[in-house]
Amino acid sequence: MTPERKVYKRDVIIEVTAKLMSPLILLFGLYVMIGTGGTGGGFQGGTILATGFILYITVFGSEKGREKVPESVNAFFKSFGLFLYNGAGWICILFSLAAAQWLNMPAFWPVTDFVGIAGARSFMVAYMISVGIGLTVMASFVSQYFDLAWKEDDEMEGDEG
Amino acid sequence: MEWLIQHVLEKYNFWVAMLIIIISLTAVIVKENLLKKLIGLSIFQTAMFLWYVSLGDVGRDILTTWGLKTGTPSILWEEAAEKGYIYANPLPNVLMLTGIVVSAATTAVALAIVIRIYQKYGTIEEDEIIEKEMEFEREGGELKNASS
Amino acid sequence: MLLVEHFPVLIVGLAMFCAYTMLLAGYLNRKLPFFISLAMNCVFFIMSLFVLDHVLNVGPIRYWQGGWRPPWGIEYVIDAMNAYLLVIVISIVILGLIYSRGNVKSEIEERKHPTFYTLVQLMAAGLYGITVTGDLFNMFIWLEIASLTAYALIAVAGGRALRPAYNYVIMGSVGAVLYLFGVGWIYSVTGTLNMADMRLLLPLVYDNRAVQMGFAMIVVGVMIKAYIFPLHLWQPDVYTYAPSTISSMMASVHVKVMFYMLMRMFYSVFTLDFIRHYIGLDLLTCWVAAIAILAGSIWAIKQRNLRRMLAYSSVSQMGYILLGVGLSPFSPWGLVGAVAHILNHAIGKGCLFMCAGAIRQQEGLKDIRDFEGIGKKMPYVSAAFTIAALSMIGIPPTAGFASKLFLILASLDAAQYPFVVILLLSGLLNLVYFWRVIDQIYFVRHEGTKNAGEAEGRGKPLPLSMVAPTLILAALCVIVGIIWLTDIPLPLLDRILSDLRMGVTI
Amino acid sequence: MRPRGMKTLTSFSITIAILLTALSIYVVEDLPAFGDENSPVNKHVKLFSVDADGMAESLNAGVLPTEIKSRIEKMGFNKEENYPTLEEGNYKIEYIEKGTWLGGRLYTDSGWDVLIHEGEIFYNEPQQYYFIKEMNGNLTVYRYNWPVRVMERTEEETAIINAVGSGLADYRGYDTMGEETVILTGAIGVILLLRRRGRL
Repeated sequence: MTPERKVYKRDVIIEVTAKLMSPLILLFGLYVMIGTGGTGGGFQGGTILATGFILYITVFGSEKGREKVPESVNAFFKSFGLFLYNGAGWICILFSLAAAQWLNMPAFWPVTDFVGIAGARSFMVAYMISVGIGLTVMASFVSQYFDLAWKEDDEMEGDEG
Repeated sequence: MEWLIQHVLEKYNFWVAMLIIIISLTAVIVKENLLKKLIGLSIFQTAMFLWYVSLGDVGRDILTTWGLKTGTPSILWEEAAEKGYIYANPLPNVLMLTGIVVSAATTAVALAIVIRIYQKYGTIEEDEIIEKEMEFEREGGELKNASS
Repeated sequence: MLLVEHFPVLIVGLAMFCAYTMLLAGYLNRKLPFFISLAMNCVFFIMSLFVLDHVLNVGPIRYWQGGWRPPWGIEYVIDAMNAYLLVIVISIVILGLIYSRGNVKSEIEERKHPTFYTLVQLMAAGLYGITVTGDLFNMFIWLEIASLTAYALIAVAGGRALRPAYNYVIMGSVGAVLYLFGVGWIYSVTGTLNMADMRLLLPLVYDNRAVQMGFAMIVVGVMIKAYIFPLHLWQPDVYTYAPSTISSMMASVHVKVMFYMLMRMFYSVFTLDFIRHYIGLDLLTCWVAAIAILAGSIWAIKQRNLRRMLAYSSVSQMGYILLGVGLSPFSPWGLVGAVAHILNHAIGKGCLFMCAGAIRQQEGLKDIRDFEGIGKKMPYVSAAFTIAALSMIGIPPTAGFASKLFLILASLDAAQYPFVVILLLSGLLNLVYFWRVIDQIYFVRHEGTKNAGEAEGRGKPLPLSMVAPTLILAALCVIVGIIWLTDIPLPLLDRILSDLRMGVTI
Repeated sequence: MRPRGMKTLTSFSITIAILLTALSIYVVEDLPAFGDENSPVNKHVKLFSVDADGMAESLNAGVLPTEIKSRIEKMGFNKEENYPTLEEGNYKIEYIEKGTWLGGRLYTDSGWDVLIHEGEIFYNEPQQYYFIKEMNGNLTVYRYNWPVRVMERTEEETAIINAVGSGLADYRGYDTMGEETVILTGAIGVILLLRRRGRL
């Protein structure tokens, strides 16, 4: 499975189907991730998003894959997901002036005024926490895929510890 | 005989989990190949998740005076009361979602280490690695390692 | 809610916040993550002092995560034991970070520094999480974070460190799963995951077999993590080949937090009378500890590599703490000894591993036999090494003496005289293997011309950022040793004894 | 370290296998049966039982008899341990018929539910806490566990129908944050060990 640079064969059928399929997989992953009513939650959505990217990277090789998923964007999504989740807890303390606990979501009073206590909780879970989990899981699994599955080419020259 | 029914047939989830644990522990101990040891370890973790989730399952299919009493996943739906279903306990499922993630991350890091070992020693058989280490030791001094 | 009650959750949450920012800052420039981590940990140190002060004066902090009452949500319980350990953990992490400034440059390539510091910060966050939490499953998750980062940080040294890291992954994961299995047993019988709630519900089912097996699984799982004698096989290789900052941080802090989990299980979940009446474990733990003390010291004498010797001496020092815990059902001095030795060993062993790393970096020497003339070449580091070694042996003014004194008092109070003999004997064994190194550093002079110091300053001199932590820790050894003998820590020890439900005061 | 021969390894693992089977035979008696919905995990845990000479009337009148109250306090569920208190105004008693459905639970026997104000910041209406059942002359007191409150209140408190999702993200949301950090450490650990090109 490790593609030497020279003998990399390209197959039109696989590439066209991959070009067609991965956006659809990403769309389905978004549906699963956002919102609490439907199937699955943040984690399952994030894994489906990751498979969308992994399909693209497997077919087009790690260089083209790196163009699509550059390293800095990948690391940004890893941290941004957890900023969202941690931030959700942090906001509850800030907005309630240290009256509510870490993840006590109704304390986020702008949302609670509109949709009430239970609505505030489901809003925060649906949009801040699920999305946060999904982004982190997507970015982490894609970056692990790059490192574990793709042997980097320059590694051929010297055996570096 | 009565002990057998009461403690083995009614609690077969525990026996299945225990069997898998014994098999996977022997794999972890006996197998010389590092990857096979790792596979044994992840089976060991999966057996743990199996036992936990089976704790939360409810509703054996016994015919009670209110109709068949069966368990249903813990997603609230209206007709559950009329049809006589009981919701399963969500807590073990929640805990094991986290446990699965933990075992996935541990396997990822362990695989990274196995790849590094393969790059370094050229093999992932435990005894060949030990021989290579002893060779380097006889050559004198620290294993020549580019980075340190 | 007082602001202080939010501090424990802020310490853990912000430690993770800081880890994510360090991951991103690594892209801006390579130096930034270290400074972010150092600054945030100093802030946490001040926060933890406030928490300790609040706990001692007002009372334990009970913090409901997400606003849910304990049996339904996760609860943070900070009593005197937590706050005391939190202060130690944060201060040693800060000193470890300062030490790592110079040490990591020589051991790990430049490109890996940002991720290295991010993982060190995540390990610190995991350790803070374990000390602070009051929920059994939450403790498992923080345990996994702390050990997952430890696996990766050990393997980063490459070369000889890869196979020990792999062994540690296997043993550590088996230990964590055994802990989870034990928690599953007691959960299946009581139905709650909250420690305080569990303590109230367990007495109803003390003679239940699932509870006994759950206790056994938890203790074995945590003993693997805290490398107590029979289950310590992964530890010596790991500490010898890991990067020296990681081995010093793990030896002084990582293992103390794992041992704190064992103490929390002994005192706060399965209270002492479960251990006394239903399992009769108290004498058994004492004898396991005694064997650990002796075996660790004897193995340490055999070693030639300095860090492997320190690793085996850590195994025997963990035996001291277990002996303190084992003696606590008989006399309160046992727990006092265990609590004191957690601090003393953290300081002493951290300093010793840092000196070993410094010697290896400047002189490139690992074998004890060729340590001649180091006293002249590296005066400060060898001075710190000697003070810390004296503290480990237990010479009066230093910290080690205080904890040995408490342990001997405990075994006398509990009329267990064999342990007094073992403690004194192990003091002698410590003397043997530490003095061998000190003697080699200062006094051994070969007759040949070699002692003209021709290898003067072979390596480049150490940066101050590496020597300062060793000196601070060595000074701390002496200061803390003196403080233990006065009655300054008495209110803290009384609170710890009452919070862990010993029911007795000194 | 000489590699141990295959024989010692297999014998070591066989001893562990025998030890584990013996241990599981010893333990299996006290385990809850598979799928039993009244086990401590799924519904309530039994606290104590007391002989009911005249308590049924006072329970129907909605007053907790002092003997049960003092017994609960003595067990530890009192103010110092940060539990909801059983003073006069703080609790309510409801009688539940046999066979009613409450929170996805079928009540196979009738009894009294003691509902207590939990004292949480945003939810202060009473919560099912204790369950008192009359069985052939004596009253047994149970304490409700996790699923009862979550199945009954998840719709009302968190507006999330999927109780696993609400348990994951809301009731035990802090666990999931730890879980995401575990994923992040896994990814960074792999980067640290394997990555050679790229900036990080």
